[in-house]
Amino acid sequence: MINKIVETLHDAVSVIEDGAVILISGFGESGNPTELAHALIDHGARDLTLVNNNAGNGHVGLAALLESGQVRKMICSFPRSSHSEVFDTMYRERRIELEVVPQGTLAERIRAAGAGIGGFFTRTTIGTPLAEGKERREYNGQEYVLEDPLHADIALVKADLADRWGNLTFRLAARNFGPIMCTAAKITIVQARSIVPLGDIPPEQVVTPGIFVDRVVEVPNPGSEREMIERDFRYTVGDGV
Amino acid sequence: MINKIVETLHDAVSVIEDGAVILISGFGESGNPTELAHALIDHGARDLTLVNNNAGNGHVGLAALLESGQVRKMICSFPRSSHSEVFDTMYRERRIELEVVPQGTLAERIRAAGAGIGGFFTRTTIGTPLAEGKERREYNGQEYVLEDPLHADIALVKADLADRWGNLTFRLAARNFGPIMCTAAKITIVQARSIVPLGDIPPEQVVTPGIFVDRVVEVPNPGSEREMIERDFRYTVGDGV
Amino acid sequence: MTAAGATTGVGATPQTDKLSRRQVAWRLAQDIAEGNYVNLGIGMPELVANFIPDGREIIFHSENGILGMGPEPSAYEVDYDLINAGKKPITMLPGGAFFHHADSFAMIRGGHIDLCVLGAFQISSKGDLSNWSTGGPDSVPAVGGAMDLAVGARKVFVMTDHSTTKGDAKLVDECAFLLTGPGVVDTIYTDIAVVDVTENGFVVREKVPGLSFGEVQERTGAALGGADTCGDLVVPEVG
Amino acid sequence: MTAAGATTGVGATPQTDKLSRRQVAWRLAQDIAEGNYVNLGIGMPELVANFIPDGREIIFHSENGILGMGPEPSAYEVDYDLINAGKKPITMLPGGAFFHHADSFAMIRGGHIDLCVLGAFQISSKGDLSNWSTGGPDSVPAVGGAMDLAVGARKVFVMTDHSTTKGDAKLVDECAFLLTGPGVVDTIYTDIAVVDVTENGFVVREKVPGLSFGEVQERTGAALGGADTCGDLVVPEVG
Repeated sequence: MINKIVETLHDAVSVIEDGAVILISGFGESGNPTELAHALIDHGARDLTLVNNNAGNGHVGLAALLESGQVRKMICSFPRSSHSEVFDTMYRERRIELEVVPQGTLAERIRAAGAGIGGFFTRTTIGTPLAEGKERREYNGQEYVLEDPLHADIALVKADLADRWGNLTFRLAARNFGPIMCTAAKITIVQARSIVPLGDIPPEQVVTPGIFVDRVVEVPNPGSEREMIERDFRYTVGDGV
Repeated sequence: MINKIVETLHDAVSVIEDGAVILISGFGESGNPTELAHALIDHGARDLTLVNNNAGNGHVGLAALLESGQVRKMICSFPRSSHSEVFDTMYRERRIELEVVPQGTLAERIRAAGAGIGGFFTRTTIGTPLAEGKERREYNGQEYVLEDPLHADIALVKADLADRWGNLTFRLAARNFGPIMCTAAKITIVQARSIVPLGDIPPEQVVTPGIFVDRVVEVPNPGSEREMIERDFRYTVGDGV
Repeated sequence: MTAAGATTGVGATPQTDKLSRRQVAWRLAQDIAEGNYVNLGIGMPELVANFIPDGREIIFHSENGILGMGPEPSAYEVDYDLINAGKKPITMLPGGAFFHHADSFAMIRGGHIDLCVLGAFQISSKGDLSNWSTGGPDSVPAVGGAMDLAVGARKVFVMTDHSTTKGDAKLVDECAFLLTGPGVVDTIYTDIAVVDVTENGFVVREKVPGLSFGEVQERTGAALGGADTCGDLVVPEVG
Repeated sequence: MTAAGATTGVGATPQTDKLSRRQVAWRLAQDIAEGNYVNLGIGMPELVANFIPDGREIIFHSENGILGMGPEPSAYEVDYDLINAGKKPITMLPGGAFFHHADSFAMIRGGHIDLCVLGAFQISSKGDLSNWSTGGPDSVPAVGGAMDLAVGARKVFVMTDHSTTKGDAKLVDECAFLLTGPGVVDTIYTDIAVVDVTENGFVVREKVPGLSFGEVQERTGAALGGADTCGDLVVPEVG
């Protein structure tokens, strides 16, 4: 019997190795796999490259992971926010590398990796410093740059419902990067609010088919990043397990 | 008030001009906008290029459109089928041009057009005659060919539910090419089984957001292609209106 | 071009020589057509949603996978799984839809968004836009979706103060800051003028009645056309 | 390599010198691992779904946007909005999903399909596959999803008669027909043998006991390895 459900957050992240490139779902405070990020702190894998739209908020989840010193490089579109003090400080102190990618190019590079595309041409960044050094080509009188797929070792994704085949749904705008990140990693690890029996998600309403998912762990009451920031949450190693 | 609903099939296809490149949804006998195709016969636009996975079955819909003499060229992945006699005959008599595109490349070229991608690299066709003349590039020791987006003037698509903003759902495997074709045409024309009030389709269950749709016409009881073939259906001009 | 204009411009008739941000938003909103799919940039552009004329149906897009955003939620309705690109809680209108980020930027890059409204550090008379980085040594670069929107949206409106808080012109011949996109801006809505970017450079469509054309030119870092044709930029008090 | 072998091979022990198509399907099905995502090509490969060992859970993919296909429908259940890539009515298992064609081929091209089973006109000892066009002047070229599957699936199994109805070998040194994909085939399941494509060319893993290794070689258009190691291809009677 196919069963992608794992019992604990600790088990879920146990396959992550030092040096891994890790896609982390979420946008702002929605859709972040906070509990998986905390479990990864306990797990302790180092020299990581993280990919997220942002660069973490407060001292929660992704930001806590940065603060733990396990991360070598951040790939994102918008590292600056009202709560991005952890990244800001590390960046200014040159304790972390940064690759800034336009949001749409980031999404498309992830999608291309998942879809087996070798590279694609986009107009985004033409005329800007972010196009420097990139191959160009003209289509219909407009310039495009060539972008590479962004493959990853691991995806950490937060979903709403999941079943034992790994089929997923997402809640409201928490969908954001989740579905494409599931496709682009060698191993996709999902925290779902609720694991439901096979067949409970109607086949026309599956957002991410289980073929893109390897491990699912149930986290029934995921923390609200907003509330955690408000009470100045700090992660203590071992709390996540 | 935004209202993409048009009252008749005749109105729906009235914008189609001679020489148009037209995406037609469907795979085999599922998801074909048969009634829109028939309305296009009445409408009479000529010198058309049609894009579909197949090349029509029996004398129904797409096949009837071919038979009407309005089509100059067919772009498809699999023109041969047990009921493709209309296309077969026209092709052998050199009365129609054919461009054969692998199914996945066809889908991705349509998706690229809708997504504003200038071109993309794929491994599909490497080592085959279909790669001849195409630019190649190596990624990680494997060869890829460059494929162009496939833009269209018109998409004719069959959906299940639709609302006045043009949001769509699709029934079972009749989804196939519909969602991507909606994105890749200047004007997307949809026949839906049922037009529902705005808000009836839950936002998490919308498959094609209305931004990709221009016109919707309700066709409550679309013909079954299978049954029409069995009773040797022939289209008579004027029946579709 | 001098600091004086911007800082001393509030005179006896404050409503006619300088608009509030909300008034700029009101003015811009009048130019959004029925049925348009519109992306409002983070910050000042978000105000535009408040001033769509009654009865005009506009569908708002957010980069994080939303079409059909409605008004701000009541405190009771706030749900942090339902936020916009500015990370603020929103509501959904009937007819809205959620989708993933690749589909969201397919809408943008594929030319399906009719209009986006962006803020700006500078805009050149060729329509070049700088709005993502001042390039300062201590600044954390952050581009977000602005570059995709700048090249992808069918029309780009910029909403900005005409001058910086230091009084420097934001409409210039050449952008000094890093570009977001070249030749992308269609129209600029500022606190003193509506300026179209044309093949011949900036053309003032409307200016506030309290300033002469020369005074508007003085606060602008590039030649302005439209001296003989521009109308009055008159906006009601908006709350 | 001669016609004689294929046409006269049905002798006194028909179960051991030539398998039925259903038996070939049975044999191939034994080699599909639990949990695999599998695409079965149109025609003969579709038979494989009938012979998955009890208790082994396999998820079948169809190019037209389906995961989780179940058994054939009863006459009562037939719905022509629910067909497979071969255009035949199917059913769905609990846990199935529908998606559009670009997502379906993202699964294929992106390496997410563990295995596809394809038919073949010819297979070369380098693993080249020809299965889409004989290149004849009167043939309508039709490729479908075979080229995408050939390069995209992690493993490619071919299911075919060992020889054509005319008795020509289908396993050859060089494909005479147009290629579907170069070097893509992993294993070939025929009515007389299971043949792996290795760096050293064809290696027979199993052959029917009713034929000698030499007889299998005789019906093959390329050198076969495995003479000393190959096992017996024994398959039960399957209905």
